[in-house]
Amino acid sequence: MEVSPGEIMVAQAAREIRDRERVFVGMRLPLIAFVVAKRTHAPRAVGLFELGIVRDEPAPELLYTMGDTPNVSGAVWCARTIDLMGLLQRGEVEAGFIGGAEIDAHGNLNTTAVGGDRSRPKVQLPGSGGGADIASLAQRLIVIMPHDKRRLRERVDFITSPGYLAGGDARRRAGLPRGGPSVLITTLGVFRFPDGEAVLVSYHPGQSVGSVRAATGWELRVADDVRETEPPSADVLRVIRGYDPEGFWTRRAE
Amino acid sequence: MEVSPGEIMVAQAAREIRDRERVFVGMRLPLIAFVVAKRTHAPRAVGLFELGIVRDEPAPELLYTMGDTPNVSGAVWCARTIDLMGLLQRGEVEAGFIGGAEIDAHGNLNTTAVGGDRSRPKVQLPGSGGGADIASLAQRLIVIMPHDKRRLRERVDFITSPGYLAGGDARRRAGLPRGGPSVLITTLGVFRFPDGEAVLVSYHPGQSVGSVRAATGWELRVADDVRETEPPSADVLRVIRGYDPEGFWTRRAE
Amino acid sequence: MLIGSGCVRSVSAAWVGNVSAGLAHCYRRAMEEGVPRRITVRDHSNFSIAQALLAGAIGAPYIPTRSLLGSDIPRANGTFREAESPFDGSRVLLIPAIVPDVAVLAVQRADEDGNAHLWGPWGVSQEAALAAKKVIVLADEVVPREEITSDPNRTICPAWKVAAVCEVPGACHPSPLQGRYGRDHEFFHEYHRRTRTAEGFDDWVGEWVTGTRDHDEYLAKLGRRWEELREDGVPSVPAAY
Amino acid sequence: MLIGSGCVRSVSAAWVGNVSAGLAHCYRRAMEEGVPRRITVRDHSNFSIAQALLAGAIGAPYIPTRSLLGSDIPRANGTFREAESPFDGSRVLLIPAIVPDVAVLAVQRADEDGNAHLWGPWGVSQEAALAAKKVIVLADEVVPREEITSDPNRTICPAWKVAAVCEVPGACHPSPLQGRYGRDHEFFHEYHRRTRTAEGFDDWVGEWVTGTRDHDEYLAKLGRRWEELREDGVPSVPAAY
Repeated sequence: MEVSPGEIMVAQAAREIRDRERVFVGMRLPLIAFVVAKRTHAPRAVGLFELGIVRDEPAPELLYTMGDTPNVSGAVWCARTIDLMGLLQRGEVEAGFIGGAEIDAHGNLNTTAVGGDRSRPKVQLPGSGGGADIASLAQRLIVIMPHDKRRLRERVDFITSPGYLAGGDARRRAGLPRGGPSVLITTLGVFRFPDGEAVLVSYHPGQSVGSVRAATGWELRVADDVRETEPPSADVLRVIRGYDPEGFWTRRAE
Repeated sequence: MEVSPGEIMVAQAAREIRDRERVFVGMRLPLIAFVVAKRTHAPRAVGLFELGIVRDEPAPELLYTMGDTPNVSGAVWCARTIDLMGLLQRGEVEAGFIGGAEIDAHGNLNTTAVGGDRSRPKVQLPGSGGGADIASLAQRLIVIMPHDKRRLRERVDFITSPGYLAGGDARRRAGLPRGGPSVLITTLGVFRFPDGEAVLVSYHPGQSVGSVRAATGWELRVADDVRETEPPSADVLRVIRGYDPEGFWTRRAE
Repeated sequence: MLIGSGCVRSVSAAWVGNVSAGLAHCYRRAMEEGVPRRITVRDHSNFSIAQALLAGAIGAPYIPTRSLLGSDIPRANGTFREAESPFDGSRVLLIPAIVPDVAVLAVQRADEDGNAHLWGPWGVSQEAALAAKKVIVLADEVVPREEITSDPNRTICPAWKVAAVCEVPGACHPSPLQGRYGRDHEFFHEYHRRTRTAEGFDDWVGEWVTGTRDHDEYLAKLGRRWEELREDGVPSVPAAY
Repeated sequence: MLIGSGCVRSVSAAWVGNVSAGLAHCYRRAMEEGVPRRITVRDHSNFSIAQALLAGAIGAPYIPTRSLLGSDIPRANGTFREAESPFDGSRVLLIPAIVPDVAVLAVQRADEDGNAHLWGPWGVSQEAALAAKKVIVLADEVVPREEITSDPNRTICPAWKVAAVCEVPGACHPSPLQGRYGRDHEFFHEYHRRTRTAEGFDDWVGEWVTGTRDHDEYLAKLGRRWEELREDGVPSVPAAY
């Protein structure tokens, strides 16, 4: 079976989690990345779910939502949202995952609305959820999203989740205590934010700098040592496919 | 057995609780007053204990502290202090009991320190506990304390629990949202605060306006219809003596 | 569904969507086209709404936070204020209290007085209940008082706030209730497919809401599907009081 | 006892005393006479200390309250600020966060990782644990992980904050621990009588603190009195997860 973009993204996302870290885990790919990390290099990582669940072992079966009953069984703590968001605000959460409909080169994300004005948008999106809080307060933000020109934009229509804002020290000046995107993982490649602006550090197998540039809405910056994204190892693929055997999240058409 | 001042105070305090009210209950005499009220005219009153206990039935046995295990058994809610104080701040608690070492004619109470300055007092008292919060935020405050000239003073050394402050609309001007003492029950008599200042409305059996005046540190105001405090009924005495059979709280020398 | 039926004028929320399925069609139609009616929205994040309810629950006028500084949410929400902390001059965002008229809580068990036990993730349930002027409890099971008082730490709010206790088994369907029943993923997906158009939504409501007399009939209509969702759960190790 | 032994420089508290017995003699001596050393005190109320710890727990710089306006506590405390609510101009008192270096929690049961279950009134235990930089758990019983995960709603704070789990049966004596042992009222009264003088306090410490090798010896010294305090408790009706 060929490796899917979803699987490459999950493998890369898993690499971003370090052992013993506390991680705000989202659903879909981030959850699977957390499972991969736990079962490979980060066995003592701890997962936080914003509705109030803390787990040091991932749920044994695939979840559709974080409130699914298997995600509660075996949890070490069932808390309130405010408890976990409070620990996040205290700086006790090293990493958080979020996705978005749109992102700009400074890592600002929009999950609120596209086009029109806020009271009458062209496309109404679901909103922040915990995304804006994780983006504001986690020590490190890991962003995962599908890659196309309408999503990686020069300017997003609405900053739901603050990245580096206008760049430079704008994030600090706005009053945010820490954090900002450390990586953007898309269906085509991987970006880092060395000075608060996205730089392509790798393109996935089958892609190139050119194909990434063609699908990116801002003027692409490319790292000197850009290279192909490391594909998932056989071990990692086994974990991914064991957890999501039907490819509901990792092999779906985005 | 003669009726003790403690028993008269408890009976009067019980009369201050109305049916279905939420009442912040202290230990000692207020607890027994709550028991009496529940078993006589206020069967649906609810008791709140500041360490985080809500009961709609009093504990079946005498308590020494509100954390005693029998006060938890049978509780309807074991909460956190902040939950109950929060409901108090919202205005959901009709009445609260407190005592104090000193009180002035405007119902301001001192339970912090007497004499000297705050950093080196003559007598260091235990402090507010929840008293200052109950005094600040309950709809109605019921004060119970021993009566003597050193306790009912022209001016208290430290306002721990705000009463009507300097009188008039001072309480409202300070920013307190409601409340203030509605009654002061002492070992000698009962005061009300018709215009934010204590007025003697009754003296206990065996006392007189003169004996109360002699033991009061401020210039006594007396109600036109001052009379003898209604003694506890036989029913009420039975409840008191059934709950505190050895008179640990109701017959101790103060 | 309330939005799709035209029962909503204004929404204060961190997230509105069909988890696991996609965007919420009724919400989109209302916001994008004013169908069936225009609604206004006050954007929140999970933390800001939790803080607004916490402030409401403890009677605080507002709670200061560092979250959302630099986000467009504060501007879109319109009720927050930026300020400087008087302690150190740092920038804070003040989230004003929300005091709902009613909070609706679905719980595993409650007694007749409204003392309710909820387990599983509490989310913002407790803050919402404490902040609200009154609470409606949907209990999967109404139990004797002694079952509640056997474990008072599990009580979620005081009974005096509870205006009604309704025994409604399966009240959360298609969402789950821990230890009682799992999530009906396919029901969410089917709802998503069928409500793409306003006509489809009306059709769906006609079948599942107005087309069933009460919740019993709704569950009977689910039939075996409902039976298959039921879970027995694993009993907790008791705490001795 | 810490004050009487000269181990305390400063106290932030709402109440210091010997509940049911009377004033705290060591505290009085320290404040009134500087014996064995002078201490400073930051006065609080139960609500203000709960709010300070809640602010610490959620990482808020402060929480505004209406309590204590007009009281002398704010002046004596020295860390609060009066301010106007920017929403309606009303007066509020801002209580700054407290972030303790360590919180010590006594609980009924914990696993080896520090996941701790506490039941009975929580007081400010949870806020203190979440606000603190680290937590020391005194567990009446160390239990297998499965006992904790069987009931995750009872967990009081995340294990990553717990620096040490100590299995110390009877850790709360003479205070009670719900479902395990009752309160030793007479022990409090005896302590009160014997610590009226500094010499009496030293004598008491020599007998009960430095005079016992460890907590086992302390309990053995209590002997039958300890046995008589033990309670079995009534098991809660389980919650199925």
